[in-house]
Amino acid sequence: MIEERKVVPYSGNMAAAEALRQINPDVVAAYPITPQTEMMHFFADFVANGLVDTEFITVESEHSALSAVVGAAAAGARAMTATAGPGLALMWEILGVASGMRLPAVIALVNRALSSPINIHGDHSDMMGARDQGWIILVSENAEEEYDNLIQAVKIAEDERVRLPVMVGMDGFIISHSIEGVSLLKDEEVREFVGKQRMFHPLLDVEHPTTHGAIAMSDSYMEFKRQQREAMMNAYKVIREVGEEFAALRGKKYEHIEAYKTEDAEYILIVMGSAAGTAKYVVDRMRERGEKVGIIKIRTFRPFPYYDLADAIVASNAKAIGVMDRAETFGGYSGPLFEEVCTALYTRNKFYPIAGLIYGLGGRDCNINHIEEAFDVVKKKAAGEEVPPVTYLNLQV
Amino acid sequence: MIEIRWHARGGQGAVTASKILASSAIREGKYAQSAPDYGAERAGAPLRSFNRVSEKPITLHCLVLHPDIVVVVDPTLLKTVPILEGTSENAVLVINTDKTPEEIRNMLDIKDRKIYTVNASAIAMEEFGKPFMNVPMLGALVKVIENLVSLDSVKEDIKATFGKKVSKELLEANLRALERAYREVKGE
Amino acid sequence: MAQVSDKPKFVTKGEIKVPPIRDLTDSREGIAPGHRLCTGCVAGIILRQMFMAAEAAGYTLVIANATGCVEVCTSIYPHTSWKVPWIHNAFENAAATISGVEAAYKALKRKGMLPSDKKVKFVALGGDGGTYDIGFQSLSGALERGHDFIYVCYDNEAYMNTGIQRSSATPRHAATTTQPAGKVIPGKPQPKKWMPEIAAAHGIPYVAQAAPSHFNDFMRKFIKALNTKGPSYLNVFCTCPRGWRAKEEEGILISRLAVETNYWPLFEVEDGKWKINYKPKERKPIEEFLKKQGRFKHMFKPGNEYLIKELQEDVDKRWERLLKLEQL
Amino acid sequence: MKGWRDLEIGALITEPGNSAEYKTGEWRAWRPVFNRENCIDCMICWVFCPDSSIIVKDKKVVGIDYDHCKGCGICAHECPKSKGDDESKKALVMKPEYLFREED
Repeated sequence: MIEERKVVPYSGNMAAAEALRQINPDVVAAYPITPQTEMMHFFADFVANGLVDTEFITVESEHSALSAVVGAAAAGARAMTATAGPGLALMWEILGVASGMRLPAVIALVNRALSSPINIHGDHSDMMGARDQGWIILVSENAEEEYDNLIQAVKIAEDERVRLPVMVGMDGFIISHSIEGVSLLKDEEVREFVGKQRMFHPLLDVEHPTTHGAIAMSDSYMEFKRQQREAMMNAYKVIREVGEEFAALRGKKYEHIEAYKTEDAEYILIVMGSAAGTAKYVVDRMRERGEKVGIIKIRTFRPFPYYDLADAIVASNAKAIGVMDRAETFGGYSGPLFEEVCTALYTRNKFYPIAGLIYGLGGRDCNINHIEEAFDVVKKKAAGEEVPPVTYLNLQV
Repeated sequence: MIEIRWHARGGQGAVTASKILASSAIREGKYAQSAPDYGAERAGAPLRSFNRVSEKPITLHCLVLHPDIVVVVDPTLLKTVPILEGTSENAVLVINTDKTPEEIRNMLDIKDRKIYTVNASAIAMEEFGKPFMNVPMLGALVKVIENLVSLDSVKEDIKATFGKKVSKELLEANLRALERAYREVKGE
Repeated sequence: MAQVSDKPKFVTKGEIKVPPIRDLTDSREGIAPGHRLCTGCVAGIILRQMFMAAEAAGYTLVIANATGCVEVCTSIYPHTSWKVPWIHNAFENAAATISGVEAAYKALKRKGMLPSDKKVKFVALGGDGGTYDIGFQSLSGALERGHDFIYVCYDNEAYMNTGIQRSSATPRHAATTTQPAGKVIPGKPQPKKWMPEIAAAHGIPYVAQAAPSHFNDFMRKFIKALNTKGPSYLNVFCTCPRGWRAKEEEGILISRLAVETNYWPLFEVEDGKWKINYKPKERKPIEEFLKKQGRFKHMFKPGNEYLIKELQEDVDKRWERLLKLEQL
Repeated sequence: MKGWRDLEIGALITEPGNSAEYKTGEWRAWRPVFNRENCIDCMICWVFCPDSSIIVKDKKVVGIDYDHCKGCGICAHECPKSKGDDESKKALVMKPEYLFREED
């Protein structure tokens, strides 16, 4: 039986900080960066008031934040950090270290654009830059999802079949700084759900000394990468299992994708993050006008849910598809999500007209009009009309 | 769904007022959002903040383009920012000014729409000696928009938000300012 | 529940007596042979002396190693030379990494998740590249935060792991692959950065400079650092026969000459108080140190006397400063 | 090397000090030859050996670990009993490795 939950007015940052408090990690190392800063203010407040047992390391850079998290996770601790945009970029080198060492660390990521020009607002270029660094990537639509995903992330990361770090993204400002109703779990529920961490040859087992972070020459490096690929494939299953387990607690199921009104949809947009919410609203509105539209929201970006996505598209009546990317792949065809969608379909021998749509860079608003414009492009594509390979939405021309 | 846009200057507490509004609505079991439109500006620069309040879940995550209500916290913004942008003739304007709604209508040549005014600056100065017009403006807003949130919910939220951070005196001054504006706001 | 606020409470111990080395020969070695350090690499000696001291003081070391010669040569999968917990993360973050390990230790100890009651000390280990240069920021951060650890820099005065490129620890006029002794520019134009004073400026409880040739002094300092609560920084002279173009058997001799010429003074800074541990009765001229090393060969060419003079001036200036610091 | 399924996850090494399996003695061009009769067990060679290759038992030097000794010569160079020219009085003498390899 699902109990009535307490709904609180929280920003994304507050929700994430609350998840961290309830998870009560052993070590949190973080460096302030807009728009993540206030998440760490809230958490620091928990530390200062004895509401967590966490060792909070106020490091001098994001690079050191993740470096300390790597040290702590290898030591056997449950370790977390939080960052945004350029902070994640500064961590980049250590992202691969964490995943290569198979450490179950978790980053609460507030998605922010990368410089230059400097911009503090939300887009996915930070996360997409990190997409191939061996981290599991979960993307949240709203504050409650960020909260839920962070709690699940701990369990996913520490699963013996996975042992990979996880980053959980939410759009900077749009989610991180907006107040919404967030339904909270009870402290005991969260603690029971995440459980006590499992240690895999912890560095601090001084009775059994281990060497972490060895150098692997060309005779074994590739084998370790193959192991990581296997772990990612396992993660695909584990994320689903953890989602099901979480559903028993939450009454809301988290899957790799969320197909919204796609069953009979002729035009489908693929969206990730906060814009998915706006897109759902637009779908409802357009359906009132009798238009057969739907969206697919991507929640798991790594491992990418090729099967789920292709299944959902194949099961629909799609005539054409639009892929909305909140990041660029300069010199590529369209955005990173576009490439993944093409791969998902091509490898299933399914071919649909696909339109590339770039939106929301540097926090540029993506409202109802822009989603409708995106559907217009998809419709044109379906009708065989000429559309540019990539359409920038809400661009001043 | 009701959509609100706040106009203020950085440091005047409009973001906080907008948060309190969303917060109070959520406490009442409604669905609400509060989203500030942050720039790189600092205290003093014009800023906007948005609210959505609804009986049904809100999934929209974008700026409010067509506000049903516009709240102007700082009267000096009346002529400098496009406060009517995106509003329909049915929109409601709640303005901090010492003028009457008619005077504002004539001064800014506003057609249609419903105008309410309240001297929030005076209330703020009288109640706490500082130009924090956000809470009084919230009081006025609650009064003029029926069924948005109740004054009691807002009071509860102000206590929860400020209770730990400010002195008892300041908290009470805020509550007085809220109620005064609630009473003193005038419509045409 | 919550931990007591971690206001650093630094404690240092007074005089330390190092047991005679003969008594240390029974002790377990923390590092196994079979590592791939160059023939005659003095870093191997420094590590062994470090472990001798730890053993004498009853500590188990947990090490975070910056990328560099020692790291690469001791951990080539599937082999490790380490007999203690050891982690390598990256080049520039040994101090940040050990911060995380030390924080994890506190948290797990509190939760009762660490069964062993062994005395543990955290050590970050790096060469001069990982310390003076690329790892400078993370080192400064960790020192300032007051983690309970020892930072050991084995200073061989250039980036040896990548092929003898200059570092900020390279002395004036030394030839490196990125600042070779050319016709126009005779080696590195800038003097050596003085890392120990920078470390000391953090107000940490213990900073020392040591040399493996003077192993009693080094081990005493290492034990002092072990017994210090809070961060310590040790700057250790490390001959690199390959990079310095010196004879493999002369690594310790060169270390001794570095001390005897005042090129590498032995000193310590305990709670802000500077103390020179060894003052040569007759300071040897810098040439004696230089002539053993090919990296200084060009300085002995006719017409280049001024190069030696300038380096001697650097050494004298530093020594005079030390004498003044000692008076504070 | 093992197949990818059998390698330790994340390149972790769980056998402390197993580098001893790797024989760096192969690198040696010069061999330290130890003469027990001249040794005073001062342990200078032991404290300065970069490769843990001076074998000490019961506080006495008993020999050289030729499996790992790289032949740097620091031991002989630093040995207080190995100064001067008279080889017969020295405790450690460096000799070219080929002399011994040919005998093998």
